[in-house]
Amino acid sequence: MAGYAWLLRLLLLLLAVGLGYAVLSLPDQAQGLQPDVLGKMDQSGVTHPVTAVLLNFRGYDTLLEMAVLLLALLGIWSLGGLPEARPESEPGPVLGTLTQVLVPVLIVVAGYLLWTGAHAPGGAFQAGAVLGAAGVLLQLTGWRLPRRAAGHPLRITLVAGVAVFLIVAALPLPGGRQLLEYDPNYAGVLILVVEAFATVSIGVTLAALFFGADPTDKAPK
Amino acid sequence: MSVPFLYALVGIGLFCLGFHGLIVYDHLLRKILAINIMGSGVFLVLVALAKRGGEAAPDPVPHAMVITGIVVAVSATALALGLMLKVQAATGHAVLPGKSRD
Amino acid sequence: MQAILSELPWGLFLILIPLIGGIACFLLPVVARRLGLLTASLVLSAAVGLGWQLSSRGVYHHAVGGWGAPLGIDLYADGLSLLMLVMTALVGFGVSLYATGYFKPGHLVRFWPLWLLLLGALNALFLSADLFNLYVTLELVGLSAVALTALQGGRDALTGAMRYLLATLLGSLAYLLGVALLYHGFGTVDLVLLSERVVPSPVVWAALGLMSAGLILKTALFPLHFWLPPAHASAPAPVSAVLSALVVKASFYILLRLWLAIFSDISGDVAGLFGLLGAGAVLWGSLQALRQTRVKLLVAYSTVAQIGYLFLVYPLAPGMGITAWSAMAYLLISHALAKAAMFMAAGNLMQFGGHDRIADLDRVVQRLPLTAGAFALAGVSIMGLPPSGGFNGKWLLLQAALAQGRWDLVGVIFLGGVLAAGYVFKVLGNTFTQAPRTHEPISVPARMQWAAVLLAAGAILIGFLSSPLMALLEVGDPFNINGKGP
Amino acid sequence: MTPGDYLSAALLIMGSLFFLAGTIGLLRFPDVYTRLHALTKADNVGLGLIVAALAIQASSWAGVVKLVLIWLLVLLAGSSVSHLVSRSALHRGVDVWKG
Amino acid sequence: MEGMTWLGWSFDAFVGAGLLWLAWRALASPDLFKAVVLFVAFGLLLALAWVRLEAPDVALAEAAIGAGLTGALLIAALTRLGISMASGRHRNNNKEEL
Amino acid sequence: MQHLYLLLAVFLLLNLGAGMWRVLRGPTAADRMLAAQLFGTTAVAVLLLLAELENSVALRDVALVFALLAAVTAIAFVRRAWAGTEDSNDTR
Amino acid sequence: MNKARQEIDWWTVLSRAMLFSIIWWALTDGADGSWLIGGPVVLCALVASVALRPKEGIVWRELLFFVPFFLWHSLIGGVDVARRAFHPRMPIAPELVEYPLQLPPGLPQVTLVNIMSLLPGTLGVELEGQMLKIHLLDGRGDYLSGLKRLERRVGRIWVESADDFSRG
Repeated sequence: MAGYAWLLRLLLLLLAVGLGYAVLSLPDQAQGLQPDVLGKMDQSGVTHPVTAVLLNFRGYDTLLEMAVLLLALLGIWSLGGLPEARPESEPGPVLGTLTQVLVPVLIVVAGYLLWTGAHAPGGAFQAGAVLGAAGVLLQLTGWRLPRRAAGHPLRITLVAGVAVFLIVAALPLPGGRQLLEYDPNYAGVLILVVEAFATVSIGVTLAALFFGADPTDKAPK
Repeated sequence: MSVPFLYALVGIGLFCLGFHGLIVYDHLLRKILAINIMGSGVFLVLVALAKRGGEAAPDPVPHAMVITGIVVAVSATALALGLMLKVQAATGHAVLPGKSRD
Repeated sequence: MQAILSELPWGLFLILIPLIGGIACFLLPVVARRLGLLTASLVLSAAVGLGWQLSSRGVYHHAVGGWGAPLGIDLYADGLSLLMLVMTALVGFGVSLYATGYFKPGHLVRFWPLWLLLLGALNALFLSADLFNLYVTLELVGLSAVALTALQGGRDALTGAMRYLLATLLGSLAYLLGVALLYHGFGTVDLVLLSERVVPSPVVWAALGLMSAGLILKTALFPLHFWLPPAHASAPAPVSAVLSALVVKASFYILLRLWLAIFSDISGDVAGLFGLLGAGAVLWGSLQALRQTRVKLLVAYSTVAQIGYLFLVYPLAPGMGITAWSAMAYLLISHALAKAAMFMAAGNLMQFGGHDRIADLDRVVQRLPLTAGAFALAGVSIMGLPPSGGFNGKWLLLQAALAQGRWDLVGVIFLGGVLAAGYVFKVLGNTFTQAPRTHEPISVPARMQWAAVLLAAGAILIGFLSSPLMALLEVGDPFNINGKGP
Repeated sequence: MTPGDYLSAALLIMGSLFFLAGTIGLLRFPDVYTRLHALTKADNVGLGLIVAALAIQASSWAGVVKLVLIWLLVLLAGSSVSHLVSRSALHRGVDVWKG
Repeated sequence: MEGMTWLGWSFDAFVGAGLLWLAWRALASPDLFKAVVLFVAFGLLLALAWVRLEAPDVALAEAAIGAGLTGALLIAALTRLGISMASGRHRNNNKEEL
Repeated sequence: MQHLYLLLAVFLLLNLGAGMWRVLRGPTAADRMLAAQLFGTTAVAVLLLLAELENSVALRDVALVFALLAAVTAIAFVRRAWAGTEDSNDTR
Repeated sequence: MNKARQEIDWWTVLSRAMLFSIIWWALTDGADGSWLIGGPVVLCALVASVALRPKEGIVWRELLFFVPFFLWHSLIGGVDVARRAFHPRMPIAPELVEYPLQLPPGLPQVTLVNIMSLLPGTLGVELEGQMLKIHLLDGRGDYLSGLKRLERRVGRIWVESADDFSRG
């Protein structure tokens, strides 16, 4: 067994050396798409390059990526309930207060990241992650989604991001234009709408991933 | 060698370390960590090499790709953790059955 | 009317319809069944529409966002993509039909969104010409396939799904690292542009190794097939059908595209390696299939073997061009249809008898004739007997091998056929006899039987359609027959 | 360097020393409770001094408020977490180290 | 400027070495909880690496995911596995079972 | 001033490295968690220094997100992993 | 039934709206046009905040007085713990003591516990009813008078306890 481990390590070392050599053989100057991106920035509707790539130039990737996130949730829900953690004790007043203070601030910061994404680092995913953390915090404090919100309202919120993105993406099609081809005059607004819905959906999805099971599941095994 | 290449090499190192961990360790949680570390390595290569060439602002395309990749990684991790719990519930162990590679 | 129809972006419909259908099924579980079947039929018609468009107007090209290749993402469909898309739509329709009978309502509700997203992801994958976009679709395919595998729970399915998940993630990461290296080496992830820019260099070598290894792992080529039998054999039957028929083909397709666009000029030696592994897969998979005592495991190992044939094409292609590639096309589509039919038949047997032990198949021929017939028809194609798509594929492959004097490969193809006959008859033989342990049959819905029969019949029918199939395959010249040449 | 810069520099160095103190305490102190003392107090003062130093350099009032907000959030998180951790340590029967 | 380059280099070297070390320890340490904590630390250090590589977007994403979600997700999963997080002296409790 | 920012960032980074010793040693899970907490606070400080160095608003935002979420992992630990009293083995 | 609605205290709402607006302003550096998004965001935060805690009363003047007190003592706290950490013989004598609280439950007590953890030598460990368990870094000194003074100052900040702890 020891010989086998030794061999494996040797092979991986060789792999590392080979890959390292390949990386070092690259020229010192980057040959990326930066000039193309900067050249088209004025038509993108935003002024921050990464956001322009994520939601305009390569928006199709982002659309599919949101489908991946939704899919992970569907996958976990289809597992039919995870083993419950041990019953939770009282959160105590200190944690309760911490949550009461942090959650609103998290919401404001998520909104800020969404807003700033148009011209500076930030954007829907970062904002959604912050929002998701608020959801996790609430769950850790013992809060649960009310029953009347756990069915359709939750499901609609979960898919809203993908659905709105799909609608916005398909809008140019009847006019004979391409998928996701925004009119440069409205690109900024459309991107903001897509991002706003995406933020909420991503946040709720991440929080639901943490929760684990479909809250409408009657009897988790 | 410049700073971007340093980080790119670290990325390669992480990729190989994670690969090693994925093969060698049996516990599923460790395998999931290993996959995540491998992923971080790949992301590091993508982002680091975008900064080649010194002073100019780096290429934004790999940054966007990595953000997409991080979302995919989180989704996969969450699904894997859920599946791991179900495996443990079904078999009593959070390891894959069969020929154990020690 | 005709003008409008040929203007429609059928390729986009293939992606958008299942995505929308999946979301709708998630929101409206009450009507999910109807929505699901509707979506599957719409996808089938869109695939037909795209085929028609391709045959009349040549390759399909759609620059998403209107940006065009290096900056934006291009969708692209030629004859090869069309082949995969039609195959997906056909199997997808059969599986949708089958699933309505197979799953209990509780599972069916969860099945639809996952399955339709998988269908959309497969279509998106076959339409993409962008390496990073292919990564995203690959993950979408992988995660939904894993979730579907674990859908019904149970010890074997869960551990199989877990192993599958780890393997598929590992494969994707290796692929992504290759994409990273290619991007930084040549400044684009567009397949067409890359094929123009790539020059032999250490970066290309590393990318070739990483991407090939990752995709081979995902395609379950011997000896990296370890995850396939447990996952495919323990998944619900319609899911097994999709996994074997379509999902492993997705990563194979990417590998093929990469090969055709970039790597074939870079290295011919790797083709020999692929051929060697393919031969190993044919022999090893067939032998393992023969040894199995359960129908689904047998069928799963048969997949390992049949994947091997696809890789035998690589070493033959440089000399033989279109003959070898046509063989691959036939093998791809006929295996998809036949294997889906086989898994469906196995699912019927399991539902009928409550088990899938080969030795205890109890007079199934008399009691479940349609299912036994479907298995037999599918078996004909898998064995490569005439007249069937499988026969055409293996015949062309044999011609290519003979013409180049590759007697080793000729032997492998023959031996593989004989072994396949062995494992197919192992199952069929037991369907005639009375088992020592008889059992009370549980009724199997007619549509589950008919779905299997339809797909199996399709695998046979492909054998008669050689000239239209060939004509479609040559749209856009995916194999560079007229272009760069061998 | 302006007088403000000198003040900033002094504050920064002091702040970093508090971070060092926190780490030393974390390493040297004998049990969870005492380590919590070291970590929360020293690091929060350290961060406070660094924030103060940077606030001197800040170009706008909004920037100052943002820095203070960051500090307050860390304070809140640090003190709440130290309470929660020590509380659950007590519940789990972790004894208090005595001399 | 010479000093700046040198300092920047050492910062990057520490971050790189730290990443490799944390990854190694996270995978190799026998205690699963320790592995998770090291992995969380790995995520935080990675955020610093993104900052140094002038990728603040990625750093933001990593900070939000790494600090907020992954840690919580891993710890919750660890608890649901039923692994007791006892003291280091009771190694048998928290070693992975086989 | 620029030198000082970077110098102190390196110093804090080394400080972190020393703190990792506590993660390795434990002995209780809470001790390991504390070190993660230290990581959070120190990273905020390092990010603020780097933000000043590069005069970048974005890095301050990263620090802000760190500060906001520093508690989440620790709370998950307290509420999930270390809740309850059933295990009284850990005396230190 | 309408309990939550009845309890909404408009002063609380207004002061929190102000607070969140200030945070938004600080984050965006007062950029033009940011309020188009800032408005709805602040509103969302306000709704969440009121839903989580409908009301509290702060005596702002006392809070203002409290700030320098807190800053000074937390600095002392840092210096104290740093001194003990660096000291070769590490002069600590930890002790767990119980302290009967005068403060009413809720925010006043929580504030006390939180602030105590940042001040010299004390760490609030457990809050049960009117009894607070405190961990002392050094039980040899006079911690009681300091605690009492802190409790008084915290009490004055909150409306519900302000009268009991007023100056004099």
